[in-house]
Amino acid sequence: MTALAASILAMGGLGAFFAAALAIADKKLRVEEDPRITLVNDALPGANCGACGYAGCAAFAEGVVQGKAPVNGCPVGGQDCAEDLARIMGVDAGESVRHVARLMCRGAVGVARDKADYVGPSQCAVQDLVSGGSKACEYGCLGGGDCVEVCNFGALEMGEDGLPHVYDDLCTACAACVTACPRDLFELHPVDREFFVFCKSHDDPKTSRAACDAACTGCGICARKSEGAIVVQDGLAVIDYDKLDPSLIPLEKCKTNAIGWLHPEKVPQPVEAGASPAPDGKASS
Amino acid sequence: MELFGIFIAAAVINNFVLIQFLGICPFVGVSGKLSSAVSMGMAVTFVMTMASMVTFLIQHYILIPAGIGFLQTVAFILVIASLVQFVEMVIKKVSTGLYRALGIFLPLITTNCAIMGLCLFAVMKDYSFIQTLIFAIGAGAGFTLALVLMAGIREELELADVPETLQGAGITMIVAGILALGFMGFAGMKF
Amino acid sequence: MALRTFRGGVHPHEYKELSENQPLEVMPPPAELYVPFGQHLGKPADPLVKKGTYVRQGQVLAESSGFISAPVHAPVSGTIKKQVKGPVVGGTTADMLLLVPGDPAPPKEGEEAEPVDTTPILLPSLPFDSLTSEQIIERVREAGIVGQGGAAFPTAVKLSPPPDKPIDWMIINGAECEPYLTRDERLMLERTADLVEGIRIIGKALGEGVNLGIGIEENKPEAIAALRRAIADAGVAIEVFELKTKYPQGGEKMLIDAALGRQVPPGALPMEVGCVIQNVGTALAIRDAVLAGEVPRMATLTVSGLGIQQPKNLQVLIGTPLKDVIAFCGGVKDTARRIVVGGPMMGFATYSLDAPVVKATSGILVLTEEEATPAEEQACINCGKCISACPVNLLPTRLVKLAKLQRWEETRDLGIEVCMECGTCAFTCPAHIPLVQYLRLAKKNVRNLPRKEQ
Amino acid sequence: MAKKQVSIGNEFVKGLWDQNPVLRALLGLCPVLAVTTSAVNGLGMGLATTFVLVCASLIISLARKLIPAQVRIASFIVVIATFVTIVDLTMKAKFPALSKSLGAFIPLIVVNCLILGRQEAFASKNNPFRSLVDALGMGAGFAATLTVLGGIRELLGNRTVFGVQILPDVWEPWIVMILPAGAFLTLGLMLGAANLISRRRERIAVRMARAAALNERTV
Amino acid sequence: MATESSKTSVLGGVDEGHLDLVTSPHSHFGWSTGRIMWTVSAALVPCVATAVWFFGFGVLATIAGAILGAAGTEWLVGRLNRRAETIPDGSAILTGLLLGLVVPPGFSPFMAFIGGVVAVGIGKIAFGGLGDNIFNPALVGRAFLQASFPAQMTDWSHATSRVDAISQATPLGLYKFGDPSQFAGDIATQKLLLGEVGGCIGATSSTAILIGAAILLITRIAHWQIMASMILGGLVFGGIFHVSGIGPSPLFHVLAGGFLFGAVFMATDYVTSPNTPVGMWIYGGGIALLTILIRLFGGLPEGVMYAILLMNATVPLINRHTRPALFGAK
Repeated sequence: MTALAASILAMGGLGAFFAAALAIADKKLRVEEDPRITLVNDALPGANCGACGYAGCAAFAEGVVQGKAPVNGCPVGGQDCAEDLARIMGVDAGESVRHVARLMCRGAVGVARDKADYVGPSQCAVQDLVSGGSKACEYGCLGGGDCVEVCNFGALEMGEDGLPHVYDDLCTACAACVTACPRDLFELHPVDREFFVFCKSHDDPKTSRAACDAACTGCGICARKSEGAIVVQDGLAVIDYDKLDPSLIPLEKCKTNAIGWLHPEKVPQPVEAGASPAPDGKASS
Repeated sequence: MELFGIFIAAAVINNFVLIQFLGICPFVGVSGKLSSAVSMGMAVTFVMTMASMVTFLIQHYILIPAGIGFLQTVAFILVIASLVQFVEMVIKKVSTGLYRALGIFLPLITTNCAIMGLCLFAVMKDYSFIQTLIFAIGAGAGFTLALVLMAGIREELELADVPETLQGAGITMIVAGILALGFMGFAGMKF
Repeated sequence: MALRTFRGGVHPHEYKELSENQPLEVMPPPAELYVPFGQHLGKPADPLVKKGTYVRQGQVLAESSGFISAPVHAPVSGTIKKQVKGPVVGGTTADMLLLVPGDPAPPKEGEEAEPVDTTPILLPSLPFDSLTSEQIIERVREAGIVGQGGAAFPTAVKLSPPPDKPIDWMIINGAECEPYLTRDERLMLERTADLVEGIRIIGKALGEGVNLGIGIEENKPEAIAALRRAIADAGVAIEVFELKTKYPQGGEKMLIDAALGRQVPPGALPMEVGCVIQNVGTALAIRDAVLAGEVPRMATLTVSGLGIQQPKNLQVLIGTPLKDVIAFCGGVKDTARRIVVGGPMMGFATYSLDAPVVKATSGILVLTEEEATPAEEQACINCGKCISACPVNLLPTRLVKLAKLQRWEETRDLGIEVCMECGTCAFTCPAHIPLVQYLRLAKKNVRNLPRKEQ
Repeated sequence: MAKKQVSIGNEFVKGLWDQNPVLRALLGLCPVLAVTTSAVNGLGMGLATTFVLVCASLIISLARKLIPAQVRIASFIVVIATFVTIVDLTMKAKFPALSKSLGAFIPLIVVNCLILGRQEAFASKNNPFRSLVDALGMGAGFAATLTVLGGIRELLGNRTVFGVQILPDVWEPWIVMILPAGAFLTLGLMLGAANLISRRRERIAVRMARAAALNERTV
Repeated sequence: MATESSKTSVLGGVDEGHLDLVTSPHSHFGWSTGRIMWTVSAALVPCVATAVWFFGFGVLATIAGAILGAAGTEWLVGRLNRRAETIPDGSAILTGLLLGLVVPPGFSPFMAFIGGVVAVGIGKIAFGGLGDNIFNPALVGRAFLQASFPAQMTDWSHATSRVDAISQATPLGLYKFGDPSQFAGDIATQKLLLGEVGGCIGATSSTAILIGAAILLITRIAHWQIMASMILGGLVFGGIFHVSGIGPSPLFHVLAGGFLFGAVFMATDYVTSPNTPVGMWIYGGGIALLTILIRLFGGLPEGVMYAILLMNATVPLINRHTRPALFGAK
């Protein structure tokens, strides 16, 4: 019985002492901080294991709020925790139209010509430093795969044609590829947008034609009938999507196929069938 | 000389991390950056010293006289947890710089078995107060040494082409294994 | 006495014997000249002439567009056919004028034949004895003289140090440390007296009390002897520094270190330690502009390499396409595989032979497999050869590893900005890592980084 | 948190692989390394930890609405420490040999971040039944990993598994396997292997998603 | 067209549009990784030769086992990962050779094979392959063997020896556990120089090692600072203890056991040593100090391997703190 009494006394005493000390300390020593840190911290497992690479959960929470740590950085909390944090941080707050990355170049192997035999590391950013690499066109895709390398979602794959291909379903529009491309060939577009100018070349017609079969030569045929939706700026056709009616564009006149449909095989039939036959016929006559 | 022996034994020969497997979680977690490793090492050493003293007092002046040795685990962990939290609050209030350098590592220390292990070992080995103190400092130094070595190596390995599957904890374990092989050279060292 | 030199560096195979004994030769004008607007470091010059204009030799084609810029003159009389975008060395393409040498086009029928002056334009020559500093600097600016060392920095800027940076030494860079190149050596041998005059003019431009010197590597004993003689003949005080043959001895900072034992701090210009460095070719161009009133219209260059039929030292009109120069030297051998403009250590491989010779072109090298085999990149074994060779004490291997991971801030913290891309590191690398390429990538990205918060 | 109700079965299974406390979450590594010199030790430690985890989870999920947020960590620790003491005393009495070979690592269960982590992340937010299943799953994953690790080390280092000789006498035991270095190296390689498997799964998932995307395009 | 014809004549057989586009420099020193590795292997030939002379052809089986384990692992992993062939660069074979030379004569070839597998598998490939490893792979392999098979790794009795004395314990072992007086004076030094002593396969003859050292220094492969600092460190630290009455003469420290072999072939490994001049001195001195501390105060007679492994671990820190100042920086 004495042991029991002693235990109760000792533990109770210790507990009471520390509880009191901490309660007082909490009152006296409180420091204000970003409320989101507390929110994030509460959403974390609190194991303080350090597996995230931060010094415990509070430090990780601070990292998340400051944008230094990824929301899915807690291996203990797993997916649920990551989603909670994302909600707190409002990372995926926007409920807008889904965007995906699109490559604005069709200069595949055999379509675009080479100007020299480049020898060296294949990454685009590195290749670009040596007189622009092997490709004759100084605007086109170098095919080194920097974009594929930076894509964390497996949404990009280097095709056999030497151009990266986008898997729409896997693309999260994180824009990593947009930043990675030394030639700014990636653009983010709504996933259902199908009509693009697949070229960024500002070269004069002779130069661009010599460099690539799929170059926009800036001839302006597409622009003439488009009622202002397409304008040629500095030797390159540019689309104003607000005014665009693809049915007006005489695509068959584009000799290089630089402008056109992303998926020619599944061009929205109703549009062509319903709206275009008559004007199209007139335009081409 | 005896105290020096305790220090060397705790720091190197029976290194807490590499030989005794104490404090592995922070060892894996915080060894990614050298700057964090140094701070963490210092924080652990500091808390170890504090905790060893407090638990020594509790063991010898409360638990043993009261004949309730079986409450050791509960009492120690309670003391350590409260102590750490208290120290954290104090540091946070006193100096932001110090808190940045040390304080943020403190929550991680509560569940660091190196602290708890140290207190238990000190009791098991029946060290005197001074011996306990030296033991704690030595263990802290050993922990810091292992952590700093590992952090240096891991920062270097960031530049290396470590196989994807071994990145992070995997290669950390392997490095620790090789370090443990190296520390075996100190086995049986006597001065 | 031990020869003067700097720490680090390498000694590549020289190959100077290929062209060393070929006297300078003037190449006749080609059928077409392509004159770029940007032949210097800084903003390209602004074009002044239109398509179809007849221009006289020495006429300004494009005017200087700012403080760090230089005008471009017509290297020869002829007609401007058009402005084109054409290949250039070391980049992709640039704007340039297509100039067809020859007499003006005959007037169209019914038009009155206007008398056209076809004589070359010369600036008034300035008498040596009454030269003032301002006069010289103005003339150098007007003539569009740029440094011949490779970077093509406008010389007038270099001759106008801010008043708070007193200059006490002007050293001519006659090291010519790049393998193959022998044009400076030929210039020193063939125009020795002119060079001494040029040095004295630069001295005048920099004002009283400036010590004059010239640094030459020991592998050019004839040039050293000739200069010593010419200096004695002229009776002026010009010190000849004999330097150890080592690359990159001709780097400005290395030269100052070797000759004077002064080290230019990272990120600073030579004027920080009271020095100005000028190239041999630049000194001669200054002399010609001041005393003869001629603007630079020729580039002096070495055509060499095991892949060229006849190695030569040439004076070539600026704007001459590379292919005409190569044709003048008998064309290339079948073993040729790489054509480099500049020296082998810092020169650029060109992808097109239509690219023109510009003011600062120092050489055209036709290399064979034997001289420049592209080897496959292997893993870095941390041998440290790049570190001990780096003349500016960088850690190239570490910088490249960081660059591959795009950790630009760290490359900046390790001092990447002082890298001068001399190529010493890649030359010594047993793993054949294209270090320079990655260092360039890092430098480019570091420049784009936001300024460090202080 | 309650938006997605995971099935009870998954709540158990996740601890075995997807959220395996050792291989995926890297929790509680100290005992994992320290006591796995044999399969028996691994199993013993695993079971002891599971016991504490299960009991603590049950108590805490029952009391989760009573514990004020500020003192929750301290309360968790006290609850855990109580069960650890029970285990410690029980093992000392019933399995003295095992208890001796596990040494200080039995009382050190109290600072195993796996246990505290589950209380914070799960038991304090879920009902007792769910918490119980979760704890059982996590405990089972922990115990299984320890047993496998112990088994490997025992096999190579001592030719035996659970004390039964497997490898022939010709096999020179690798003493390093039962030394600290062997523990680190084996765990390192095990982590690598676990990563390899999950990477492969991820890669297959990406490949399947790509194939699906292609199909959709051609349809 | 005129330009067309001029092009063909100018370029001869070379195709415009297919010139090499490559970054500067367009000149190279000519050495390759493979050449370095094979030269180091060649520098080990005297050691192998003296080993065969003293211990018989049996040592070749042990060495072959180690090489097979090391190179086999390298080959197999490269194959599984579909990586480029790395055997020709000679590094894996060199690792195997080094490992084979630092086990006792008569050591089981199968165990040497295991050591080779561990050396390359855990010591090198786990870190990312050549150039990325933190620890000297051969020593990782040896440390693994030492910890796994302590009895066999300290069993010096298997050598079918030409000279009786050397099939006994090593000089260091004798010094620590046997009769220290046996190794005093000039005769001992002479024996150590020639290699008439017990010890690891490749480490008995100091002369053979010094020939290898000369090769490495003449070809400028090894950093002389590391060799110099380690040997100098051995003499200085050994001397300090010797003068204060602890341990044998400093010359004995340097010549006995694996000290020289470690200094010449193990510590100078590019990958695992510092690459700044100051760092090299710290590194070599550190190895010497740790070796002597372990020899004098530790439970083992020899400590070179542990010392090098431990100093390997400090290399990242050493490199970081001994970075040379930039040109012109104060």
